[in-house]
Amino acid sequence: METPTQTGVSLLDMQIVEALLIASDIPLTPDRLKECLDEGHRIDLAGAVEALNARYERGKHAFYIMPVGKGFQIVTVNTFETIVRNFINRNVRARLTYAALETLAVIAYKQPISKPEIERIRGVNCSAVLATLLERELITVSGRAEAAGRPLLYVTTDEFLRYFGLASPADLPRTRELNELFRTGEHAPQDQRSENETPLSD
Amino acid sequence: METPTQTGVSLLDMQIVEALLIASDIPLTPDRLKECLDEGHRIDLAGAVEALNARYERGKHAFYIMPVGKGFQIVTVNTFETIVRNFINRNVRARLTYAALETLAVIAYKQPISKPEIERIRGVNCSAVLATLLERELITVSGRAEAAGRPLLYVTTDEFLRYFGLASPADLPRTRELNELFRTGEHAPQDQRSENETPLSD
Amino acid sequence: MSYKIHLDVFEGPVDLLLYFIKRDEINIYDIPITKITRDYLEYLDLMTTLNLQIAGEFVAMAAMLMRIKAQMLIPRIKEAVENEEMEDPRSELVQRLLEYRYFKEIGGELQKLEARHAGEFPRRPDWSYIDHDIQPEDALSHVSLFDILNAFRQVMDRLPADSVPHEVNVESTNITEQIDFIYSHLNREPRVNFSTLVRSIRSKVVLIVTVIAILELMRTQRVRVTQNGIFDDFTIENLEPGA
Repeated sequence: METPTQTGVSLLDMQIVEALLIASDIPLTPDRLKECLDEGHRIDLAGAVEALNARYERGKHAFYIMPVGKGFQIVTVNTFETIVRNFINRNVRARLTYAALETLAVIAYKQPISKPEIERIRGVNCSAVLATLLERELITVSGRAEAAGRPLLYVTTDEFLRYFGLASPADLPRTRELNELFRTGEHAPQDQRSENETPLSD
Repeated sequence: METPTQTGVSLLDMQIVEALLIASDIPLTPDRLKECLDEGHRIDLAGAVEALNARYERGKHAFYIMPVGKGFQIVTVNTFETIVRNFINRNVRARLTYAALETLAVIAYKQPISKPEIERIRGVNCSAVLATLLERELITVSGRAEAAGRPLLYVTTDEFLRYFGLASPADLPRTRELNELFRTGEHAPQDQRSENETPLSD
Repeated sequence: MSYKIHLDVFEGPVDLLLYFIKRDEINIYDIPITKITRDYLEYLDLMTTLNLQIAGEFVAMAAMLMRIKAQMLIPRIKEAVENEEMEDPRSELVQRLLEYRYFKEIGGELQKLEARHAGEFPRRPDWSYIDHDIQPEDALSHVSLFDILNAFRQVMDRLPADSVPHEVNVESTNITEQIDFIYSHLNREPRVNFSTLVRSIRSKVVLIVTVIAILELMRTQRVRVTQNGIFDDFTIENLEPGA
């Protein structure tokens, strides 16, 4: 942004649009932009995007602003698609999903446990999640339940312990510990005073 | 990137680093970078970041690359705090209370540390504060202490480093050497407030 | 009068002592224990006068101050301390004050850093332009022990008060059934811990009915329930073995 803009959009407005595009994972639409601005402040979003893109291109940046539906988002230029894809596969795709975490939590606390039992507790089908956890070696099969149909029983692995930095499954935090921690916290996270006034119980 | 780089990092390498930073929501570390590169291709990550930051600053961009732990992450400049907050609906996220900051200081320097130990130092109950810090992902549970009752141990997170703009735990504000302070049984020096004011590393 | 302003701003007893030390420019390594104890107790009095609740830790500190003061008054100890033959009774307190002050200062530094950086928001990419099936909102970037416990807690909280329809028959129960269930344990051994008893129970309703069943057995004096501490598990003891 070395030179003044030629599209009539001010540098400040361009910066605002750029900051919002950087910090958000949803497309920036004219409506969403308007909601963030002070009363009376208007920004020509399409104009700002055009000016920013001209600069990104001139500066040979590795990203640009792409139109998505009625809005815009920052994406990498496709020259770097392979390396970005590689990065995402290694660092993003490998992440546990919340469903996986929840299943893992149920297994960790109730092990050994069968699939029907996990599904009863979670209330949803867990086949795909169990496959992922098995593949990542966070859980393994320990045997079969005595129950009808003799379903497989799952337990957590050493890899699970390593992943969470535990010496043994007995080191898992107890629900009681969390409840204790949140007994006061839940109601007062925003409150300045109540946060530290609880007397020591011991 | 109008002019050639002066740090000896090629334009291509700068572009690769920039692309990965734009595509990532976790810090880009030398290891994560290396994994994505072709055999034999090496990039001086810190050098590339320095060159990129110089350009962002000169170009008055609304973001810069912040060192976080062993890696780097793109963040927006704080000029646009209010507007970005509005956009990403985090306007309720208040600043930390003094009790929370003090507790974080204790955890940052003594980690891994248990709740009883934190409470011994602060002299007050810390349940609510710990709950807030956990909820904001500034601290996390790392395991259990060997001590009686095997209490949970707390450590600071990467989010802690990012939130305070610290490149590493070693960059924590250091008012004086911990070991010196807590060495017992020796004659302590006269009150040395003036020695405390070692400037922050940034 | 200055007390009133500071009444509710102290983080705890150590913080309060540090306030006196700063206010009176006291050398932290040579604390006039008599004076500081007096100031401290006056402050507690003031809190009481104003009907403010005095937390337990303030009382504990008062006890510590009075103990140190008593020790300092014994001439023999005083002499030994001066001749460096004995540790100063104040040293533990000094250590606590120094340690706390250290972290208080760092807390202040962190506050400055927060002011500088809390307004900087990290890049949040949407990867759908690269790959449609990546849903960033589902993916967890870093998972800690705390997250796993929290996930477990949420699953358990979600456990239906009444189970899903087709399981109602299996799950639903009544007090008589749960009394039988309790006896199925008590017939094997004269005592059973509550935690052991309910280990296999996965439904809130069944749990509640079980507790009611225990109360019923207590009321009719068929069992005795004992507990060691307030938050301890309790033990259910059969008063009619062989019944």
